[in-house]
Amino acid sequence: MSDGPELIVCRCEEVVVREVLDAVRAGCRTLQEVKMATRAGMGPCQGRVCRTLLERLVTLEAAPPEGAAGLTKRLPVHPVPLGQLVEEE
Amino acid sequence: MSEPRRLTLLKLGPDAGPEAALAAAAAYDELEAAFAGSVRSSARSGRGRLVVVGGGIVGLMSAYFASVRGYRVRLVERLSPGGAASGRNGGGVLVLGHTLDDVPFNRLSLRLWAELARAGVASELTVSGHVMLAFSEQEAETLRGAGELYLAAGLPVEWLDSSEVRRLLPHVTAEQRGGLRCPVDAQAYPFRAVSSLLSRLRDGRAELITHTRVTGFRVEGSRVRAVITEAGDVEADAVLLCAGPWSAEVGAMLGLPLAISPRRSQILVTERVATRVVHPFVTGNSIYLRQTHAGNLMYGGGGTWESQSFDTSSTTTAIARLTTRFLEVFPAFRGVQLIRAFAGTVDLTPDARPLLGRADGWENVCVAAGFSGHGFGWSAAAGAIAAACVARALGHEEPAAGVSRLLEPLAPCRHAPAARPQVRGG
Amino acid sequence: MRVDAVVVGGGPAGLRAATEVARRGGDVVVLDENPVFGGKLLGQLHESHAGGWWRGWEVAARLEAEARSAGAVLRGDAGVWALEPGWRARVADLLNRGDQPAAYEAGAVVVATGACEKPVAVPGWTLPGVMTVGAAQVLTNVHRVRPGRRALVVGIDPLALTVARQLALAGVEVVGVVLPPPLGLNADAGSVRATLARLGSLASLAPTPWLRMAAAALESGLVRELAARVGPPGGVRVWGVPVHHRTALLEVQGDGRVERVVLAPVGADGEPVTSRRREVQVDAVCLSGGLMPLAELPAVLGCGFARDERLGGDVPLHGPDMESTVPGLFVAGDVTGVEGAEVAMAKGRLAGLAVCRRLGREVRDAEIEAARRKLDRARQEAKIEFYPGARQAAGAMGQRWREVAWVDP
Amino acid sequence: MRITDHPLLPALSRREVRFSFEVWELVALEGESIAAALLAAGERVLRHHERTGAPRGLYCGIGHCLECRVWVDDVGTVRACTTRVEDGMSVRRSGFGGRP
Repeated sequence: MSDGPELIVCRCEEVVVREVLDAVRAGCRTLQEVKMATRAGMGPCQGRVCRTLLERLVTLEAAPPEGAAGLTKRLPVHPVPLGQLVEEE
Repeated sequence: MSEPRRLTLLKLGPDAGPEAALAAAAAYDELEAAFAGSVRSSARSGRGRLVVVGGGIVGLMSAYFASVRGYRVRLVERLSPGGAASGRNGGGVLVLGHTLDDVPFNRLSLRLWAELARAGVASELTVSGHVMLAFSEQEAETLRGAGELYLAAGLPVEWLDSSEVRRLLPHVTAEQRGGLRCPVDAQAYPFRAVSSLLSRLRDGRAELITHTRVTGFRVEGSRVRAVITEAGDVEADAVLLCAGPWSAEVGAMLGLPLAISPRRSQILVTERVATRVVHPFVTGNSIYLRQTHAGNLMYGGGGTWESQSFDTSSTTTAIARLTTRFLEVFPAFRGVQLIRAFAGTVDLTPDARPLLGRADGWENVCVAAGFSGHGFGWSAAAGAIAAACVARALGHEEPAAGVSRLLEPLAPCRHAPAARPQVRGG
Repeated sequence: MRVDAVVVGGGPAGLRAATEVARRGGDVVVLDENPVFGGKLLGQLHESHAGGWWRGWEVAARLEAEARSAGAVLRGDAGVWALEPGWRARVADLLNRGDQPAAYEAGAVVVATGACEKPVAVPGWTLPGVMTVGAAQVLTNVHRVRPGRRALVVGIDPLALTVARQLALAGVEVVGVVLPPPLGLNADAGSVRATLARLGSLASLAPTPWLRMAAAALESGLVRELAARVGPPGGVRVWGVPVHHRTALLEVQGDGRVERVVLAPVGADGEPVTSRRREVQVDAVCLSGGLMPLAELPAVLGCGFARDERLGGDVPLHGPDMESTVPGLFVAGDVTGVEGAEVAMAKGRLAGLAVCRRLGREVRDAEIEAARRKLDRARQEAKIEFYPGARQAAGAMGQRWREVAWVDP
Repeated sequence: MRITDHPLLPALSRREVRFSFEVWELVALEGESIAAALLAAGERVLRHHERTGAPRGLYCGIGHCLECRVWVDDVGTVRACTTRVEDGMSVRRSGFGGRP
């Protein structure tokens, strides 16, 4: 059984297996490049759910270049209401 | 503490006057005559091998326009194409706010972005307009004055009073004192623009050598013969340096004194909200902001926290400061969630104008860098002009005298005396 | 606000660490995203190694009471969105109110953020009614709401079986526990052989001869191969729940919500026999892909990490006193390897003592030694190993710490 | 969907609280999450995907995946799985003009 092409990998942005594989076949070699091409990992969870799936999917298809980082983890580590971020007096 | 300068993008100096504005209008006519329609492929081909160093948006655009002009293009990128500030920026394709010297170039860029979109380069380009908001009577006065000059420079602008601004931006604060609107300014989605250019280039227009570092140049007299990379030598009839903030480092390999310094620029992005709650690009209160086609709100801007380095971490100070300013403009969004902070490195020059043209001392080396935080918007014009500079350097085309005159102030080595041609690593 | 120590995460490790600090006179605040404290303990219900039932919420209540009476401040609905070395914890009130400090300055930080579930991608997994086993556990045991009337559990591992049993106890009709779709991107969660390996660790808890046989099969690759092929074709019952270790879920279907699942037997080659697919009516599907450490704060800080699948994935590299590679940043609980609540408590206690020492309070070597021994003992006594070999992996951390086996966070 | 008789879980006595979801007035039990209260009322669809409109519900249950985010008036976006329902709370599937 193949990895169903229409299977959703990134739930937040509804990115499916086919879109990720197309991106890899078109030349994307890192998760960052796949993200740029497909929006996978750009939703509110910022890849917290799909990161491991994307890593597997991309490495099944192509070897990433040496030393390539996966999806970066950045601030804020989880979503925060803007009202909680205002400068203190 | 002194009041920060809050008219985020307004770069008109005190000496900007009607004459300069009229000159800007005339300059645009020259550029338009020379470059309008240049996204379309000419019949020429086999003009020679161009190696573009740097796969940011300017490098990609340059590769695109050079391939259209008939050059065989190879592009060398150290990491991922568009992976630095080219993919992490506000997406503005703006004219309003620029200096009168730059206005003609930015108008050209706006036009070429639209031509690219029609030619199939997908970028989510939206002619959404751009509003510069005033938060004091003094700022309103400054903007109204600027509006007169921009009109004279050929840019359509109109003044909106506070209630008109609220009709345009339903969630904006009542505290604003009106705004200057330019209806033709546009915005695009950097990820899509980069991805689309990449697929167009890979589609037979250019060879992309990514995740590969340039280590030096092989030269012969005053010509570069090959770009030396980790993956071997890439033979070149001409070389174009488009390495953004890394251009100084690459230029140094050829003894070029490119006066570029890196500076961090931070951006924040929220969860998606209903699309078009903010339609135009908005600047003011020391920030810029826009809503993407997907519905995310993004905001960023300058500030005192910026570092003179390649550090692209996000800082809590910037997150707090930018968010405070954002909520001052749009208090209604205080319950919306921030989902990500990111940062890119912009390539500052001493006069905040790009280094664009042939490099002193080298017959076949051109530079397109130093866009000082506006590289994304500039990139279409930069690519078209850089390709023309290459054609001129190789003796294939002679540009109109008017265009040459406009490019003189952008000479890449203008900020420092050109060293004797020398080479490192070759 | 200035405190001596900030603890991020109010589960067993965080509460235990805070209690140690507070008992020695330290000002300590525990910050948790949830309004209630106890973390994963709150939903836990399984037989304990001491006999009888492990009622996690009772343990949580005791830990919370101990922390409070020692003087620790517990703040819920508090999302720590950034840590700055030195230290400062930036905190958001997730209910967007403005009556609490937005930052705490501290001399040390304990990150005890626990673990989260690995995803299992299944066609239809975004339909309402598809949830992780962890979500099902919280709904059932904390909120007392059934995730559905008829549920399928997907993924055969200790947590999945434990939750399946909890669902059955709560009156949910569990139609079965099956394998996830054998897709490449679900890695070995869908493989019969890897499933048997995982189940081995449960054999001592589950009164099922077949499971004990499977555990024995682990000793030999050949026997494991055989066991994968010859297991009871109709599946087995574990705690009364039907476990079909040779049946895979192919798809979840429904119009706007879960209505049915499509299942198929898995052949000897590991591929589903689609000609024998069948539909089963359910209104909930609970997915289990195993747990992984939730270590975003250490990652953003640039901590060293070590990857070890026996611990659930990437864990912050830490020394014998639970200090990470960033001085003053301590880690405790499942974030340092998925080993369960009792081990987490022991890690928390050790981290708490180490924090006190870092803060300049007197902690005798013997106390640290005792805490380390207690951690060793907790590991030996732990009845469930979430991943085979977790004990050895945790033991190997000391070696790694010395070698500094960095991987990019 | 509520569990009222369980062989091992102790009985709870919880006060009723009233809240609204979209246009419906609902009753919850104090201390339970918004997601649990809605599920007890038979509602699994917490929001619709912003682009495709596909219905979404509770997924991870621990505040990690953000699938269950809903809009609470005067508060903003919250996670229905970890946010306790409160008396008088007005919960909606999304803010700023509803589904885009």
